[in-house]
Amino acid sequence: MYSEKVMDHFSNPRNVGEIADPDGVGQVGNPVCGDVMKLTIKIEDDKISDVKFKTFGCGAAVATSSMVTELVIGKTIEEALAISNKVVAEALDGLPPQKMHCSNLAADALHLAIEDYRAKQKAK
Amino acid sequence: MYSEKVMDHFSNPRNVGEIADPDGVGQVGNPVCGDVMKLTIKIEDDKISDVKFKTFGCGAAVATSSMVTELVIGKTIEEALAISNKVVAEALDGLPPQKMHCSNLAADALHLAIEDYRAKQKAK
Amino acid sequence: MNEIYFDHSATTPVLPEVVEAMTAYFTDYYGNPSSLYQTGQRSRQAVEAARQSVADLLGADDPKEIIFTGSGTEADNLAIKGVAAAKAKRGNHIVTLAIEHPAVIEPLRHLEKQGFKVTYVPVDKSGIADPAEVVAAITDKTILVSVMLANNVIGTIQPVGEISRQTKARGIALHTDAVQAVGNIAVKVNELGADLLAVSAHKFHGPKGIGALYVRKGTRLDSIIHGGGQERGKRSGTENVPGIIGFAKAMQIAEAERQVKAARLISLRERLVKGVLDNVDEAIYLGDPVRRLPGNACFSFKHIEGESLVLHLDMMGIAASSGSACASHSLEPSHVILAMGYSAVAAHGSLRITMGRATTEAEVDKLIDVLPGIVARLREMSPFSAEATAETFMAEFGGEEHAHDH
Amino acid sequence: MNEIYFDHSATTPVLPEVVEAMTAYFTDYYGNPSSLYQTGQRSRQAVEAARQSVADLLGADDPKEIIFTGSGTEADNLAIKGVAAAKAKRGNHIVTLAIEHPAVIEPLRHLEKQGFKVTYVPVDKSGIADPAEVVAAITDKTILVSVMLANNVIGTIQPVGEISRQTKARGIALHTDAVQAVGNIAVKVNELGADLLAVSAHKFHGPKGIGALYVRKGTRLDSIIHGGGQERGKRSGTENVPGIIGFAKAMQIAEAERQVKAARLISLRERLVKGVLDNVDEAIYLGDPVRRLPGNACFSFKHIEGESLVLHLDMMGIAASSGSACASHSLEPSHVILAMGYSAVAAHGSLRITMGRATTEAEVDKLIDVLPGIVARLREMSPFSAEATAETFMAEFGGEEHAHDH
Ligand SMILES: Cc1ncc(COP(=O)(O)O)c(C=O)c1O
Ligand SMILES: Cc1ncc(COP(=O)(O)O)c(C=O)c1O
Repeated sequence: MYSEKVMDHFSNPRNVGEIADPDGVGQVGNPVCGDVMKLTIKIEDDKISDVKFKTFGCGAAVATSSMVTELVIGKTIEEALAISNKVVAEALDGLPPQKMHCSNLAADALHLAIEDYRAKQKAK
Repeated sequence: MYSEKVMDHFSNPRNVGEIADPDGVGQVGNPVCGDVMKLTIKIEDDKISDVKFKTFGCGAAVATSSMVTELVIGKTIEEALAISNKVVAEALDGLPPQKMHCSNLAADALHLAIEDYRAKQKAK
Repeated sequence: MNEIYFDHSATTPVLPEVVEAMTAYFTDYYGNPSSLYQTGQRSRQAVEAARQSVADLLGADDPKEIIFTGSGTEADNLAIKGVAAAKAKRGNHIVTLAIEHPAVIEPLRHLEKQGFKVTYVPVDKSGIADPAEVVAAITDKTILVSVMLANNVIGTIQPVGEISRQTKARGIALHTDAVQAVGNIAVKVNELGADLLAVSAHKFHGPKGIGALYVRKGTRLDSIIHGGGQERGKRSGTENVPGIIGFAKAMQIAEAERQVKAARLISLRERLVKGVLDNVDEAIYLGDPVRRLPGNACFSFKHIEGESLVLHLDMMGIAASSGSACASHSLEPSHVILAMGYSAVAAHGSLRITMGRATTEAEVDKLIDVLPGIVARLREMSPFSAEATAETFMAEFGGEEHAHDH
Repeated sequence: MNEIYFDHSATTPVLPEVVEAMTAYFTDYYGNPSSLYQTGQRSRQAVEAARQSVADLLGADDPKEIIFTGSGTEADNLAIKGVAAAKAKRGNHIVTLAIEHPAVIEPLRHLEKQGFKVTYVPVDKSGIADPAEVVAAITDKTILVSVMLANNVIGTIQPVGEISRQTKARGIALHTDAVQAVGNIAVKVNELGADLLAVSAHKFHGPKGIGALYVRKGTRLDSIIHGGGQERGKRSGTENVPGIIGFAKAMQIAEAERQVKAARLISLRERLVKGVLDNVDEAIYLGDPVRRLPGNACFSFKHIEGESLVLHLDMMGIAASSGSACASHSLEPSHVILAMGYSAVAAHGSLRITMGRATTEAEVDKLIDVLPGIVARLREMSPFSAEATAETFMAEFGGEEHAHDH
């Protein structure tokens, strides 16, 4: 069902965890649907210097979370915002059709984390 | 589908043919249904001295025709009238259910032949 | 067992290669294709590869257009009831042929009870429908035209491609029952212009109990068996993995052999037809001499009944069938032969010979050899003759009709 | 392939003896059972002997009460739609359980769209229905009560016999989906008092693509697949002869082995349950501890999701399944576990282990050994924890819901 890349990211997920004092937090999904992702990011000089994820969900949810962290580290905020769920799915050599909608939310979590960072910046 | 007795009577039918100058003729069935039987009988001293059949029809139709001729030869008219289609089917160790109705008319042909004989007697 | 098998339209033996292809899927690769783990995914891949293969062989654009079912009958039911349910709001009229298989006729009769109207277009004496008549039967309310590709009794091939040009132009779905056609003649969904097409594996040396329905993308179709949502929601139930593998394998072989086999069968058929007509009086060769399945030769013999013929052949080791009443579940004479304009008696006197990949010249000659004697014997036993025909009998004894309530 | 197979409720490997019994019917005894000649009659006899055997094993009074179908799903569809169509004039209400298989639920949903009313009786926390509640749901309009015998997710056995006493008294047909039960517990139609009972061969080491419906004499039932009139007019289509042979053979073996196997599986199950509960924190053993299938152990693990669990087990060569959304065609959390009163998150965290005739103690111990590590690893990755539970998450992020339109 899953591509080799998905299974690689599922079995060896990159950047699992939670940054202790994050600059931004993004959380998406719904436990009822079975997929919840939480991304914490660290920003330095407008660049994403660190990112970690925690995910409750299926193989696709774990793999997309892992993939988005890998894609985004070292990117500028602008570059990171260009990463869509579709980009993540493609980077994983595709996802099964029934997984495209619910389990492919990692980019949304990333964008929410960046929004959260910006909101915090403004509030400062 | 057919019992051994049916197949025996089908493959070696007894008394096939038509009596040249019969005392009675009985014909039943309907070509549309696929079964037509014609029985010719000879009566001597109130007994059936000879009987022959011609049949257009399936295995059951042929076998019941043959069986009825065998059952009836030498019987008195009263005895012959006691032979029903059911008796014929039983003598053949039974018929498939879908064959009971249309293809099991030989006793009816016999009874018609006897009726025909009696009518002719009266007319004399 | 019969030594000579002349009933390939009824069913065919599964080829050893097909059994072999299936076997591992019974015992080793037994996983449920819906299961996530490797044993399940192994089955999923095999099923999807088979689907792709069947799609390719039918010239379909997309393997998603193939739905596996539990029989050819189920495929026909799904096509007819599935379109009727999906389009009931648009219309309630269906056009079909008078000579369709019960797998098409009976679902239509069922729909008629629910208020649908069905036009049964007649065929000519050779058993072929006029495309213009089919098209003329279409009304504003027509939602489906169902025209079989090859007939199971007389083997005639219908002008499906000509009809589909018209249905396509009017946006009406066209279903074709190709159960007798696949493996015997070219069947390509795009050339035929079919929107739905039914197939059954056991007719081309695949296993019984597995069929398929081709459904062109965009054709609206409701499911008729509901449950776990397998086959893209169109046919629920755990996939018959070995059956699907066997279906694809048998179809690959059938298609690879088809043209050579067809040429051989046509020449055998011509030999048989000549042999029978030369040696048996008052025999009619039913159906179209050219536009018919290569292996089908169907006859009617005057004054005799088909089941008796079949039983006598059986006693000589020859398996064949009859369009006769008694040879099937129904006791009615073949509606196909009646629809061609023959009498009930002629229909009762029919014999269907269907040859296949293993049929030999010697077998054909054996049939030519024994048939005249059997026919003669049965005619001797028949109450009908040149003088006392079934027709005069009907005139005399017409009242003797009995109800057909079985 | 997986070395350890813990998904016997999904499907089972076909036994070599069963394959062997089927093989000759593919290649040698290939005749169509409706054909008159010997090759056909040989098939007919085999089919009728198999029917007799299945009838005997189910304790049916008459082999005519067995109808072979193309799957368990088709058997359920036939029971439900067949009774609904036959009795539509008498009433339009059907009673069932909230935890039925989609093969029952989906035909009922289909009937609801056509105006039927369906009552889905709930179950208690252990997954068992109260017979009194089922009976209380019956109205004047009720034409059918459909109560599964054994549940496919949690393995609970329902009090069908108690319910049937009431349905019988009221003259209402009782259907039971016994697909998970046959081969695992005693299934006798008269003891159960069932009027209809669905079975599927691939759940007890028979082939996929063949099911059966028991229909008690006198139960009115319309056909759902129309055609040539096979199976006494209840299920048209050329009979799947090898499938029917395999069905009967597998059922004979399953029944012969049943009691010894059940005792062994119960002890393996108890070992597994103890092992898991002793070694994994916050694990729930779902369903009734006693009134359940011998080989079924179903758990829910807090804060983790079932598909991930299944994939991790698969990587260690273990095949198992989850009631989780993602493990099936539907993305919804298991309606069975929800119906027992658990949260969606608990339902997502479920793992179903179903053992079978070849399951060994070593395999059970292997699972007990690897499971705690996998659970720990997934929990580490989970955004939920003792402090931040799914519930607090829901409260905070409740607006994040997205439509389930797939
Ligand atoms: C309880 C239950 N009913 C019905 C079915 C349907 O059986 P099948 O997949 O053979 O159609 C299954 C299994 O899938 C089942 O577990
Ligand atoms: C033309 C035609 N359609 C449909 C069918 C039904 O196929 P099956 O018996 O596989 O259900 C048959 C054969 O029985 C057939 O000849």
